[in-house]
Amino acid sequence: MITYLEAIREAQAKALTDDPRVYIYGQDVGRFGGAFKATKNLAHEFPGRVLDAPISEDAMVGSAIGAAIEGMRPIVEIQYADFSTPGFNQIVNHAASLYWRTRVPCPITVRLPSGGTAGSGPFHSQSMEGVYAQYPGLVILTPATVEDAYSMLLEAVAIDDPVLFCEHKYLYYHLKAEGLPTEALPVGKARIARPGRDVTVVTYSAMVHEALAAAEELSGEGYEVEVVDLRSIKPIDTDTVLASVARTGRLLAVGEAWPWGGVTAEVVARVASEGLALLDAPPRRLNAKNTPIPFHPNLWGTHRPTAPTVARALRDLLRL
Amino acid sequence: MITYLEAIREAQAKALTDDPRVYIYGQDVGRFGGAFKATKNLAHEFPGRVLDAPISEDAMVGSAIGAAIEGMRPIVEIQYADFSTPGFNQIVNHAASLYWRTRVPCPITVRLPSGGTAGSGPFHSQSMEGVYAQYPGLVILTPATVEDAYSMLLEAVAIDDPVLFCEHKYLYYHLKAEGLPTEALPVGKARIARPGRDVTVVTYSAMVHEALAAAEELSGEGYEVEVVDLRSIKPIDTDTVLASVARTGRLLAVGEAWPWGGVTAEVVARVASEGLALLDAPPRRLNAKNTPIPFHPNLWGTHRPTAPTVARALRDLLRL
Amino acid sequence: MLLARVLEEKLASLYRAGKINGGVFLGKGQEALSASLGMSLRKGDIFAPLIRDQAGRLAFGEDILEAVRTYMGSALGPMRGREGNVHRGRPKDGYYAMISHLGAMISVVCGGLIARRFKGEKGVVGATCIGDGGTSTGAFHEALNLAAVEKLPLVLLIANNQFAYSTPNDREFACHDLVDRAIGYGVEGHKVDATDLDACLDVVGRAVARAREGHGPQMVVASLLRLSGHGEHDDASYIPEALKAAHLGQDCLKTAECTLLDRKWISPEELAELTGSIQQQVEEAIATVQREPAPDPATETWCALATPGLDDTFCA
Amino acid sequence: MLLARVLEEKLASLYRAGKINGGVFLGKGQEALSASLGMSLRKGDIFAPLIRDQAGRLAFGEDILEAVRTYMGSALGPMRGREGNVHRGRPKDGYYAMISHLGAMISVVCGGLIARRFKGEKGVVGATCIGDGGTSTGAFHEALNLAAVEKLPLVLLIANNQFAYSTPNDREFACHDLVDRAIGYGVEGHKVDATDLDACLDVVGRAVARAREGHGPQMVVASLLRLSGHGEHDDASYIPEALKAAHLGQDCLKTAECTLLDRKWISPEELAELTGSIQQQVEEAIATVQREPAPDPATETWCALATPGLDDTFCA
Ligand SMILES: Cc1ncc(C[n+]2csc(CCOP(=O)(O)OP(=O)(O)O)c2C)c(N)n1
Ligand SMILES: Cc1ncc(C[n+]2csc(CCOP(=O)(O)OP(=O)(O)O)c2C)c(N)n1
Ligand SMILES: [Mg+2]
Ligand SMILES: [Mg+2]
Repeated sequence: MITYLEAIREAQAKALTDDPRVYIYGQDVGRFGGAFKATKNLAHEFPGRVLDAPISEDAMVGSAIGAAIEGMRPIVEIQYADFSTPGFNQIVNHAASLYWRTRVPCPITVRLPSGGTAGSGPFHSQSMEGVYAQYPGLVILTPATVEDAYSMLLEAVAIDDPVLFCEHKYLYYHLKAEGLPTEALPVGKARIARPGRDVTVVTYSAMVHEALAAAEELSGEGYEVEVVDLRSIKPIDTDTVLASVARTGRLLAVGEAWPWGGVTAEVVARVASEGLALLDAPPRRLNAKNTPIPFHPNLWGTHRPTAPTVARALRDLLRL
Repeated sequence: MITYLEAIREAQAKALTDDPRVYIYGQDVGRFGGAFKATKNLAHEFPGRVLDAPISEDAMVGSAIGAAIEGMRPIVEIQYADFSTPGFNQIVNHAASLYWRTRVPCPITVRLPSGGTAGSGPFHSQSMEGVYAQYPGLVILTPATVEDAYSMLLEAVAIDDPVLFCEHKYLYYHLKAEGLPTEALPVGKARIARPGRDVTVVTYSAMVHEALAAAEELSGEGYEVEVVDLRSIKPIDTDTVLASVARTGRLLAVGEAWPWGGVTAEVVARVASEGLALLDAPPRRLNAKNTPIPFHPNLWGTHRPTAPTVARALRDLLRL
Repeated sequence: MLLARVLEEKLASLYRAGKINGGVFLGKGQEALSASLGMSLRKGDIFAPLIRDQAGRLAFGEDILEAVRTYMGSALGPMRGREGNVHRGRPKDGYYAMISHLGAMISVVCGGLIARRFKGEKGVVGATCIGDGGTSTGAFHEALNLAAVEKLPLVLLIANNQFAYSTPNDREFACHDLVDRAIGYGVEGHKVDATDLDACLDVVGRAVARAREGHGPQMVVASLLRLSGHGEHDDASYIPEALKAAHLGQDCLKTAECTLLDRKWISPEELAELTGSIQQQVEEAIATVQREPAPDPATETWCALATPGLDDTFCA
Repeated sequence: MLLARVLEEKLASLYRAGKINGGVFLGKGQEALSASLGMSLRKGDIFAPLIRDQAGRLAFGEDILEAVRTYMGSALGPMRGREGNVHRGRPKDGYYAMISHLGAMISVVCGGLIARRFKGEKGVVGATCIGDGGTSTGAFHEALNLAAVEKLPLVLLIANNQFAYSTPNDREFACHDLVDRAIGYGVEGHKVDATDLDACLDVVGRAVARAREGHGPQMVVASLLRLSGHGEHDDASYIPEALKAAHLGQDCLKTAECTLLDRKWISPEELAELTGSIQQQVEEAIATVQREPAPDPATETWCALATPGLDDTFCA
């Protein structure tokens, strides 16, 4: 059995083995193996290629850009996605624009441990993928499975563009698989995580599992819920989403991020504008609440969507 | 005649006059009067209350938060919205969360000279309102008229929450009014900038004027286009948008920002989910292209929506 | 500082018993320094403590109930279960509540001091703390520079505990001594051996006094060692034994107790009694908080704005 | 540097004639410093020039056509009309293209040097420039600190032209001299009077040599005055006349010319001839570029990714 977190470690080990241009840079990633142990033993196995960074997110990302210009393929670990804000400028203004401005690709991978866990509070729980997705020039991956955590991280390193790899902290230990995958869907393709014919849930990352649990619950009530795992939120595989809505006629977009804008708005807007005729009922969204992410598990459990609230939203939608 | 830029200066002068808690902080805002002269003479008229800041956006915003905690009402001028990225963390994580965390309000106004002008290039042209709008705890104003530039800036200073005041650089000199307004719609209310019955354009800031020009063009072709000026993009006045779509049955959302997410996605998603039955045709969006903002006027003029491209999108939509 | 130690050890044991949500971060070994700052400040000053400042918080006037309530997520705590552990304060009382992003509080304290200056208040000091690791943030630099330009009465205490999480000083900065940074900002710099309470009281007290008297920002660089993990989940095995055994590894609390006993300012019996009564105080606080209600999602406002009328109702 | 001056004066006059889109930013008065850096670097080094480095760019090997094409937005220029004025470079040749955000290039050069180290390249230097104002950015601090920790062969040239746009030094920092910051980073610091070409060649050359020889990051703080507005839209009326008249207000180019003439290394006739031929070269470049095509929106790819297959087609 291998966890989502171990898959991330294994992908990095493989990238370091296969490609001498890869190195890892981040706070405590070296001998310590990272705050979450995503780089455990890598400094030892790959001497000189896994470097501890000072608490300088701007310079960490900036230096990765420079190294990429010179042909390297850095992986930057940000300790929590929330702490990418001091590095925001280098990501959105520099990495994202480099190729377009200069014709020199910027193959950096920025790993963003994302999403909430109980008791983590407002600054160790954020899902920033939708914020970054507004910027042109970035590829944004949001793996929901152990297999995708592995294969998409390898792809991220291989892609010639800056990739934000939004790995979900809640899945780190909760999610296990039999082993590492030998093949995978390519980045840019969504996955039907569960087929169904009555309603489509479009979601990604940890929320895929809440949606699957809700689907299971509703199957007991006679409804077949189709769950689409976007896998990457930039690009979004709009075709797969539309094809699913064509089958079911109903859409619920679910995201763990805040309700204004973001993935659920983009998905609903695309379906409304490209697939209005497919809809038998108004498309719906379910997001986190519009406040910072609360510390106490009671509040946190209400703040983000969960299987029961997804199920409730689905029942409402099926009744329409 | 008073320009949009002068209205911003006058609003600041009035805020400084009326409220001793107001001060202005920003690069070159003092004796020099600001890069765009939005604070012209204010340092002289209000000695000690208009302070030049070092090139330290993080500390500029951070210090405003501290002053707000102590009861002041700072106005921070960021030289260009694009340069708010180094201050991003203090805005989205600190100012936006302060009241929710501590019950102490954070009445700061951050002025963001936004949007493109010919020849300004990728880093002096950005429209970041949609990025900030994803965060809970912020109020985001996007005035499209001289009157709103004045009245909404005064309101911004009076609001007990952090306000991002996205003033459009293209409108600074282009837009003129007879005088300063004596009354105004409150923040949170959208405005019907032009009534019509065939199709609704929902937009804000500089794009209101492109939409109005397109509406004028289409009126020559027999179509009555209704233009809704959102005025604030957080909150969005969804009721006014829905009421307009109820009248026209058709929706085009237009924004100058990038196409993924942002205001147009949010508007379309809201109308699709709350007003699906009102729609006689698929809702459409028109945004800037999905690349950094180009320097050359030829490219820039194609990158952003303009009256002709708005008109074209409207014709397509009216034909459906 | 004894209270802080006892309180934190109790929190750590609650953590081990699985009774705390989220992490527990101790200031063990840093109490002399932190308490000296808290004690040097006055009511009316501004204080933005950081992770390892339990002692300073108490010395500045925090009720231990506030600490326990925040750690345990009581709805009656100052953060109402919205925030946890070290992310607490009462800004209206000059006691600011940190956000997690290192370096962010320094400019906020600067702004507080600018406000006080606007209001004509004299003799106010604003103090905040940062670790060796936090000095690498851009926020640290921008804020300290701003303080220097504005000649603010800021006291910035840098607790160099040799590690930022697992990262040793030599991966964090390359200057000989962090106090060498003072000259580059044009602020006064001080050094102190923070295993020694007397030294801390003296140096920190002097820095606070200098700031209060109008000599501008004061940077105090303290040498010490964290006598715990980064958080209680961390066994700190990366800290070399030799370092723990060396001068820096001394426990400031033990040293202070010995001094008191040596100087006969306190008798062993009195010390034992004091410790006992403090322990009881902490036990009582925890017992109280354990009976308090958790926050109730149903009665939460779920509104981030001070102006509810401006909340985007569609997002509700 | 003469070429840079002539070129920039021509660009300024084109700007005044309304023939340039966007702003024009001159390095007038900063040529001696900038050229010294460009001349001290070698092919294979990394150079990330900033706003006022026309002289350094040329000395590092930039063809004046590249400059003119970028300013005039020619489709044939290195930035293809996508970027303008000073935002140009050819990163593949070690000549990095700045983004506008001040301070951002320093860490990028650090990363370039880290890459060179990974590849085992020896004797490479990476250089970049910043103004007095740019030193207040968090990016400056984080990057210089990173360079010091990694002991990178970075040369950071700080052109203290006394103003950041209109903001004088005393609103930008409070240290006595910016070179006092070197010790706080653990890097070597140098000072130079940048009105004097000889001094610049000497000090900058020495700093580059020290970096190349493995002595780690070098910070050079140059004193000078900008002899133009911030951009050509700005009359710089905030610069006091007294300052312009003082030593710092000297024109490094005039001083250098006088020195050459004094030392009889060049005759007045030769200088006039040189100036004439340079003027002609610039005129020709401008005439060439004026005949070149503007970028065509219809043939633009409108794709920001190096992997077009990953572009979000819905956004196209
Ligand atoms: C900007 C930012 N990046 C990363 C972190 C994650 N983080 C929390 S504490 C810590 C180490 C802090 O070290 P130091 O400043 O020396 O303080 P100490 O823990 O030693 O007291 C890190 C990296 C953070 N809080 N903020
Ligand atoms: C982060 C950031 N904030 C603001 C600006 C706007 N800006 C451009 S140049 C400039 C002044 C720069 O002064 P200095 O660094 O001294 O360089 P100089 O112009 O004197 O050469 C400012 C504020 C910017 N480019 N980047
Ligand atoms: Mg430390
Ligand atoms: Mg300058």
